[in-house]
Amino acid sequence: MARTEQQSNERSKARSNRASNPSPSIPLPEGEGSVEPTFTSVNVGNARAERFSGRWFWRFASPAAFYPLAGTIEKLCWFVAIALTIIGLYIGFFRAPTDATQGEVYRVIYIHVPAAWMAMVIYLAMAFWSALGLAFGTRLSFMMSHALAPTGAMMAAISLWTGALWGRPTWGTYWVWDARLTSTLILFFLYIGYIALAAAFDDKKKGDRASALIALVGAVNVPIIYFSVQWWNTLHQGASVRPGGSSMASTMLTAMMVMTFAFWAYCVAVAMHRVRTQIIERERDAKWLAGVKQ
Amino acid sequence: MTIKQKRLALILGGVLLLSAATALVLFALRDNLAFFYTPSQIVSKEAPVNRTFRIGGMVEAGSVKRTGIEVAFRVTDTAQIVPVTYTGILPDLFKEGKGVVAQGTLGADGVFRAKEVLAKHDENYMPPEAQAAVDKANQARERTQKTLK
Amino acid sequence: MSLAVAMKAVFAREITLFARRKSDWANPLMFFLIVCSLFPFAVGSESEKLKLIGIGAVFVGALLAAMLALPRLFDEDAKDGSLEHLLTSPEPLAALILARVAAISLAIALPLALATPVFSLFYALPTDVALMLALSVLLAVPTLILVGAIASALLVSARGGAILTAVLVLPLTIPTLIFGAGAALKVLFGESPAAEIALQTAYFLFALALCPVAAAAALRISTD
Amino acid sequence: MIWESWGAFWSMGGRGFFVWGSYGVLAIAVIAELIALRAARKRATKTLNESHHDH
Repeated sequence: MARTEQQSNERSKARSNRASNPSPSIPLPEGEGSVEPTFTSVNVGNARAERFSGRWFWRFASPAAFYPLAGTIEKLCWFVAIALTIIGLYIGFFRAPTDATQGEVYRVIYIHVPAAWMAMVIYLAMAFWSALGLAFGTRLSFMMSHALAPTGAMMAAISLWTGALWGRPTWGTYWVWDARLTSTLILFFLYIGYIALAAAFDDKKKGDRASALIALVGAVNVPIIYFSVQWWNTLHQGASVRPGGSSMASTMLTAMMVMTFAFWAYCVAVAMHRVRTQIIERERDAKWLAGVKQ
Repeated sequence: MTIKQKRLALILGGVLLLSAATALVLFALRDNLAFFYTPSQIVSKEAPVNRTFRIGGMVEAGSVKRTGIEVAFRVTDTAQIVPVTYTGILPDLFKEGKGVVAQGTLGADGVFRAKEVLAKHDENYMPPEAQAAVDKANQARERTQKTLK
Repeated sequence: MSLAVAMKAVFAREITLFARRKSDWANPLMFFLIVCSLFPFAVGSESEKLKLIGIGAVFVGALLAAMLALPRLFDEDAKDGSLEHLLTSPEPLAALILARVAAISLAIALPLALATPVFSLFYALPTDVALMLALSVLLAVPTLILVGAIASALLVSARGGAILTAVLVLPLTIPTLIFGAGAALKVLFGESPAAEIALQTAYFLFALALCPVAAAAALRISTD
Repeated sequence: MIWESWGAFWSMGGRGFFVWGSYGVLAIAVIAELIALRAARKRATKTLNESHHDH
């Protein structure tokens, strides 16, 4: 924790940046991070967004302002993730009883279900940030979207893998072409497409908007794909957790929910770390970054 | 035509296409699009003959008979019963009184020959004691129903 | 009605190009033929087995063949500079893209659909199944080209466009694949394919409504 | 403690392979992601420092 001093340093720097630039509205030139005039704490990239620039939520649309905030969130989330993982695994393995029909194998759900949920939630979040980025041209929205994608892909892969290992002893097969499995697999493909597309452009800004568009196209298609494969094939059980009640014993449910929050915290922490790395990469010519890390 | 009118025409066209698509989906959903056939459907000859399909239902209690790796059991949807034969290893969750989905063909003798048997797992997770309590309650209810009849 | 005139002009230009350069539609057809003939080598020549995989093999072969036509959408125009005409036109870009997609669909989907019943003979498929499969291909290929318009518009100026297009497009064509092959299977088993045809048509109409707009946005992004 | 012994814990009622195979792969994936994060940050700060030297 030797970074705290540095952190407050960053924060005050960012603040002074904002103060010295009361109407920061210089649009970025084409091409990645090339010749930015002075240090631009460009709050928002286009004129439409500029109108809102006085509102509180645009304050953190600026990478310079968001950088220290992201650092704080990251640290907090690491702490929460580690603590909740320990608590969740303890309850899951040492407090929760054996399941009546599945025996001990059911303990895989403490990671399988959160991973499957995160895979879906992260895609939605990605689509949300992409839409925001396309609508207002905020660079930070695109960065958030990029930062989420690899973790989302990993969560989809983990839920497929753990599902296979759980399915073998319980259903009797590693893989069935079942609706949920298949649509998770397709979700994984969509993540891969997004990541590959974002990487295919030399021009970062173009890559931002192109991948944002494909994230939205995918988001429109996800429900259609889900229903088409549902109709095609289904074996997966109904949802165990529904609004208004759940069909799980309470200790098992507690463990699973604790693990879910741990996964949330982990994903947020990783995304914040990635956003900070991207800010360093993309804003490397901005002066405020000079004092950040040496 | 001004630009505005053109745009309006395009949007109208799009909305028209989308509503046509919705109508088609609604039409399709009236059809029976099930993953498996129930014993009632099979008994009333709605299930396809001479081709592989899936049968779904509950394994009737007390119906499982094993001879070596050959297994015979009956699948029920509480209204009708279809006998099933299967050769191979059954999944862990395969139990009497639990859900099952079997893939195979229906013979002329009315016996379903399964090539694959998958346990259809329900969404209930509970410890053995709780399960025992639920079973007990069910049995008690059945008994009262029988005496009331 | 300058919009209709412009759309007609775009459509006519594409059709003239296809008439002049026959390889543009003949090559996918050749590819389709070769893919269809490969499966029996891998599976064996028993007609019962072939019948079961035939529908899937022919259908996937047609979709892969149609993938070959996607560079035809914007890539070549970007190279010779004629993409500028499309972009600078006062007419709505989405409508012009729709006209172009229509021309390419006609030139690609129609030959593939006509060849489908013929290639179905490899797999000993009954005539009614083969005809159903042809109808499915006729619906599925334009759907793929509509979805492909978004991807290839995005990738006009990107590295490794061809493979990336496949990665982006193919997962999104899964619904049409499920419904199209499902319809042919239903016919094979003597059941009514109405529901599957309805759903496949619905997905096509859905793509028809949304893809041109998305492709227009994509083209503006990548040529910006 | 609901387990009779550590052996019982590791065998998971004979399903240890499936349970620990799941948790193990998750652990590997998380560690791999953390290493990747670290490497990316290092690369970014390195180019940052270089670019600031240039100016």
